[in-house]
Amino acid sequence: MTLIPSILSVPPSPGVTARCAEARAIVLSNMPVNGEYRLLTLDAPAEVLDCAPGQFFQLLCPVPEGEHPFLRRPMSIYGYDAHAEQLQFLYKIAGAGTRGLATLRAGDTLNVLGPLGQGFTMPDAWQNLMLVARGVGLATLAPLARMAQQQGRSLTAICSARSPELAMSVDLFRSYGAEVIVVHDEDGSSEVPALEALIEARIAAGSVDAFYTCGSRRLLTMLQRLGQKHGIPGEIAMEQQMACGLGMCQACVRPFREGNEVVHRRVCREGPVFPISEAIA
Amino acid sequence: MTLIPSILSVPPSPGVTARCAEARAIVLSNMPVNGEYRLLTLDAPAEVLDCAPGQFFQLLCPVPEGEHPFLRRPMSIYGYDAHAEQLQFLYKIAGAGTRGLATLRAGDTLNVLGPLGQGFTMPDAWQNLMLVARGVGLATLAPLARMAQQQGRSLTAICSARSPELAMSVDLFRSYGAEVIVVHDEDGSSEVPALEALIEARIAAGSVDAFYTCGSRRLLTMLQRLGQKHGIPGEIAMEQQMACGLGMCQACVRPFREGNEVVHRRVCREGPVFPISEAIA
Amino acid sequence: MSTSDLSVKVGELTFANPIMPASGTFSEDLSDVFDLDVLGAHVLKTIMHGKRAGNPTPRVCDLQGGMLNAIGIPSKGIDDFRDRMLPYWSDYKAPLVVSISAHSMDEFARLAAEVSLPGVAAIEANISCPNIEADGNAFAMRPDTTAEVMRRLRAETDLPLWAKLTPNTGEPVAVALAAEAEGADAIVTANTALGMSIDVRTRQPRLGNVMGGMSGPAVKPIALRMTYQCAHACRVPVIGCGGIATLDDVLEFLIAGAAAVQVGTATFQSPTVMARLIAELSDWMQAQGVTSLGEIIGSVQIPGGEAA
Amino acid sequence: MSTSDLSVKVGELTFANPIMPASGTFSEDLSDVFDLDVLGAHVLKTIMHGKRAGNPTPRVCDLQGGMLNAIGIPSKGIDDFRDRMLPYWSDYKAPLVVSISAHSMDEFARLAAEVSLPGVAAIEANISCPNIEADGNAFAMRPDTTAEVMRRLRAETDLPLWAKLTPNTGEPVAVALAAEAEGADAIVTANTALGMSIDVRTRQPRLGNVMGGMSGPAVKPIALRMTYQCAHACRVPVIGCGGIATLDDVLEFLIAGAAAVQVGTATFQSPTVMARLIAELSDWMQAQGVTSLGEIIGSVQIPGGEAA
Ligand SMILES: Cc1cc2nc3c(=O)[nH]c(=O)nc-3n(C[C@H](O)[C@H](O)[C@H](O)COP(=O)(O)OP(=O)(O)OC[C@H]3O[C@@H](n4cnc5c(N)ncnc54)[C@H](O)[C@@H]3O)c2cc1C
Ligand SMILES: Cc1cc2nc3c(=O)[nH]c(=O)nc-3n(C[C@H](O)[C@H](O)[C@H](O)COP(=O)(O)OP(=O)(O)OC[C@H]3O[C@@H](n4cnc5c(N)ncnc54)[C@H](O)[C@@H]3O)c2cc1C
Ligand SMILES: Cc1cc2nc3c(=O)[nH]c(=O)nc-3n(C[C@H](O)[C@H](O)[C@H](O)COP(=O)(O)O)c2cc1C
Ligand SMILES: Cc1cc2nc3c(=O)[nH]c(=O)nc-3n(C[C@H](O)[C@H](O)[C@H](O)COP(=O)(O)O)c2cc1C
Ligand code: FES
Ligand code: FES
Repeated sequence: MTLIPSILSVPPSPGVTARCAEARAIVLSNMPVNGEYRLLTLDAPAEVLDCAPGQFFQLLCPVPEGEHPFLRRPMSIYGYDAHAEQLQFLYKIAGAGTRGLATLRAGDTLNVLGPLGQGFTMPDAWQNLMLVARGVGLATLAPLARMAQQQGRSLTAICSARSPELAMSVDLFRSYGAEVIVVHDEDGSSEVPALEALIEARIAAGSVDAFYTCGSRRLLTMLQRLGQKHGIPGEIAMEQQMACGLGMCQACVRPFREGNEVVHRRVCREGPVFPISEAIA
Repeated sequence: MTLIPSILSVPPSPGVTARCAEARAIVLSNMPVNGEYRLLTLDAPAEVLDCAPGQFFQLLCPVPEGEHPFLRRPMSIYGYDAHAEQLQFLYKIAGAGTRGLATLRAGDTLNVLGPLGQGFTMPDAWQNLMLVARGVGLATLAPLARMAQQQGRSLTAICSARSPELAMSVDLFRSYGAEVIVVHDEDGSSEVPALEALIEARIAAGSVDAFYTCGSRRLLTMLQRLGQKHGIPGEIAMEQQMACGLGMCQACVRPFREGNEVVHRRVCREGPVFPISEAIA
Repeated sequence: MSTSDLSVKVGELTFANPIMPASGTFSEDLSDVFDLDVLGAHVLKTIMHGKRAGNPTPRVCDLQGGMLNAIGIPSKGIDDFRDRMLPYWSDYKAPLVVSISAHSMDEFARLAAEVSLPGVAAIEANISCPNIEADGNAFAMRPDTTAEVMRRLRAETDLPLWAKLTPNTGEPVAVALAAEAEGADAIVTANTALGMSIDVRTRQPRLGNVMGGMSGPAVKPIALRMTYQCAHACRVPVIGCGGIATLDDVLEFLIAGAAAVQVGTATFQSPTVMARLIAELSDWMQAQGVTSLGEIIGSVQIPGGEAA
Repeated sequence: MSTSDLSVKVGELTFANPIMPASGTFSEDLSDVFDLDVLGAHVLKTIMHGKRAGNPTPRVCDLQGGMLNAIGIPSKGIDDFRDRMLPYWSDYKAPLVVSISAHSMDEFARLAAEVSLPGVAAIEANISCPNIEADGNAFAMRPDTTAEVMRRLRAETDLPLWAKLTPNTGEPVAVALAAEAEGADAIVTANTALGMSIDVRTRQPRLGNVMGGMSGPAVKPIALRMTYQCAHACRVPVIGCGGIATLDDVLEFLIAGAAAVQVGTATFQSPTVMARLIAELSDWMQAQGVTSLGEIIGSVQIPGGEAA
């Protein structure tokens, strides 16, 4: 990071409540979870807390010693609470930016930009929801569990991980009333054939109206196959390298199927959540 | 600063004790002195503490928020104690680098390079010394007072300042047995005519064998005039923009009189201390 | 309390203040963050005549003090511009600058005619995009191709016509003079510098397009040098662009001779930066007692007169 | 424990490791800090035939991620080189590379002959210094002047002859090919990029010479791009230079195709950096099981084969 702006109040667009804002948040805690992940809890102003599950923020990461993250880093909203003015991110240390995030201590400030993008939808027809994800993807899907509970839907969360202990957000999902199934690499239950059989059984039992997933190509291809076969719709949160996060720069495009055409859509603006049927793995 | 190197031990030149080294020092304290200045006290390894008064270090300043000092900043040695493994700098906040220095807190590390350059000399013929300086220049001359005491010389320190309270290092000079005369702008005693008359009177009293000074053009011109008139030699510590501080880049040259010629000398290598008679104001 | 006059003239156009976005780093989406009418002008992403997909991803990567991009010019074409974008931007008071580009002189000229519509205040000719042709080739690499393309554009439009230069040329002043001679009303210095970055773990270039354009604070000294060179060589105004992120950066370009400035990459770090710069510039003028930016523009003090 | 083989070949010369200093950022003074014989080679500050003072001060200023310099070429002339410097450097095992420059082709050719002495391993022709001629002009700005000067130099010396390129040209590949065609044994990419910086408080340029050469991490993507372009176009080896400060930087240039690298500005931030890079490279090779740098050099993976 090379410019740490001091945020002055800037004029909002006339007659429009700003959809997102650049704000200074205060770190409440930043703790390791599960060895590989960290949970960052921020005290954030109300103006950035009108969030929807599946939306994300662009974080201006602190500069770790000897490294120079320059662009902001996109992070899904893991938790938000407008009342308590709290905002949470669950992240995995990957490179310079996330190493910078890991240096944050309680009391530090962090410049955040958000909420950004289009979150998950939950049409009335989708009463029985199935969520399938792995790794950090489970962070992105976490707020969906609360949304499902609030809207009175039934949710099954299939959490995939290398080993049972590394499965993320299991307790969180349960606390929102979801049924949790952990699959993992050690017993092979996370492999596509096993997983597909598991889901087929659920579908046969008549309990899946829609899928939610995230990131992984393997899972996407499988869910597209199942979705097409059984006419089950669903949504996926996707990732792409970003610069602006707002829709201005066209950095973050991915190809999507639109009828017979392939079109580019911006992950930051039209996404990060897209219909599973239109995504291209 | 963009690269904070982790200093590995590197091979010394064969048969040579390194004249200077890049080392990691630990901040013991960093305190305001006198409103305008700050005193930085470091715990430094012995390898960088074989210093002489007038030598300097190149400090890799921390990055203050929103600024980007890149090159090291030269700072005269204010105090050094090989036994106690301590090193001190007295600095004035001028820009990005010194603002970075001001952020240092006890326990922080600071990458220092030194000692650099040629310090003051004190030939036997120079028994009665007169030091004339102003502002941060007095920091550069401070270690000279101890050297004078150790070598049994008599020292008169004329400390010039905007107002009497802002005169630097007065107590330090006194503690090393110097006679201190404070001149200042408020009563006009720091102006050249008044100062020159003061020094002329001392010369007339027979008590000046050599001058030491620092930086200021005005003082240099005056001391050159007095020196030439009365045959009094002396030394001046000079400043110039630097890059390497070691003599490699030729950034820091200044013109000097050498007989009838004007030659360029490197402030970092041949200096920062030069004969007053050869300096060009 | 009297507020300072931040207005600047760029040729025949007057802007309420000298801060405008750089092409490709701005869109209507920024209105989510602040009122875009505070800006001196609106400069749109370069459009090309037809529909284009742009370059493969990854299209951006970050650097020490900047970034690389190889977006290419994904374009929805002239129809989308006329039918959707122009009406949208016409609702704003800030003048609209439309950036255009093309592979061939013919197509470029045709596009200039097509975008010369009511509601368009000026055309910025992007003759400098390093991401369209291989190895960063562009019309603005050479004075002769610059002259030819500007002559063709000039013949097709009566709107103020700006020529956007590239730092990748070895002869920026000759290119600027060629553009001026063929009727450019302003020179924009500059587009991105051709660069590359490799991920040492995968050994792959960090951009899908292998090379890309460098922007951000790292290129500022190069863009400032070009701004100074062109402002001293040309009679038409020069608009500074490259690495501007702070009030000091804005002042540095104005002092070097820029009549206005464009802010690009800084908006990615801080989407509110342009609004903030306008407020800071106003405060600074008031604090310094500067009543008009004419006192600042081109006020660089060269020791011993002109530079060698 | 077997140590890795860090040696590299640059034309006929073999260096114990690929790390050498960049001209102008190195001198005997660095022996105060570490044993200079650990270096792959010694590259001296450019010398010119006669005595020269260099440019007015301030000669350097710092930037975000780099610095500007307008040192010029203060030179003690050829006699000082022969009588004082050459004997000093002859005591080291590391091969000596002598950088030379001149205003005219004649003077350049004469100097090449004069420095072709026992103890000199190679001549680096600095045909790219932006600080000698006004506005950064230099022979390496154009293929034709490059060809002519290299032909003249080639005629005067049998020593390996390196051509140091400039990032300020719009046609680096054509310049590299011109140098190669006229007998250059290696290409060095690159010298500094012409830049400028203004102190907004005094409104004066921050360099006495107004403009100067930019170096340091900020220019790395440009130098890396040139290294890649030249390594792919030329048969002779390319030596990377520009912003190298870390082990990853060294690897990035080697992967792009550099046979060796030069480290300049980083030495100002950390005078021990070259010794450290050698140690780190050796450790890295061992950890990765890389036995020879031939496995790394030019190993960049271009998606879908060659770049456009
Ligand atoms: C919409 C969205 C939501 C995300 N949510 C989360 C989350 O909740 N938790 C989490 O741990 N990670 C999440 N990611 C991935 C996260 O953005 C990257 O891990 C992070 O940017 C890596 O930065 P770095 O500097 O640590 O790593 P580096 O690898 O050094 O990053 C280099 C560059 O690549 C980009 N980059 C690296 N990985 C990705 C990626 N997977 N997607 C997009 N850009 C990437 C970085 O932003 C940076 O610009 C999300 C990504 C997107 C696009
Ligand atoms: C040999 C020597 C000894 C010094 N000793 C002291 C000391 O003991 N205490 C003290 O407060 N100051 C001292 N100075 C001056 C000190 O180096 C500068 O004040 C400091 O570098 C300013 O850096 P900055 O980033 O805060 O200011 P900026 O003005 O932002 O610096 C910009 C650039 O100019 C250079 N610069 C600025 N002022 C000077 C100067 N006077 N001399 C040389 N370069 C300068 C900086 O190093 C930097 O590269 C000394 C200078 C030299 C050459
Ligand atoms: C992501 C991105 C896209 C860009 N697209 C365009 C473009 O379409 N047309 C153009 O003329 N310049 C384009 N540019 C260049 C900018 O307008 C500007 O000239 C350059 O980035 C330097 O300014 P900066 O450092 O403030 O970003 C683009 C720059 C970036 C970073
Ligand atoms: C202070 C300074 C002086 C330089 N002098 C020379 C020189 O005399 N001859 C030359 O060919 N290059 C000279 N250079 C350029 C460097 O050799 C190198 O090409 C450039 O700085 C880029 O590398 P870096 O980023 O590692 O410094 C100089 C660079 C600096 C910073
Ligand atoms: S990141 Fe800029 S458009 Fe999506
Ligand atoms: S600062 Fe490099 S020679 Fe003095």
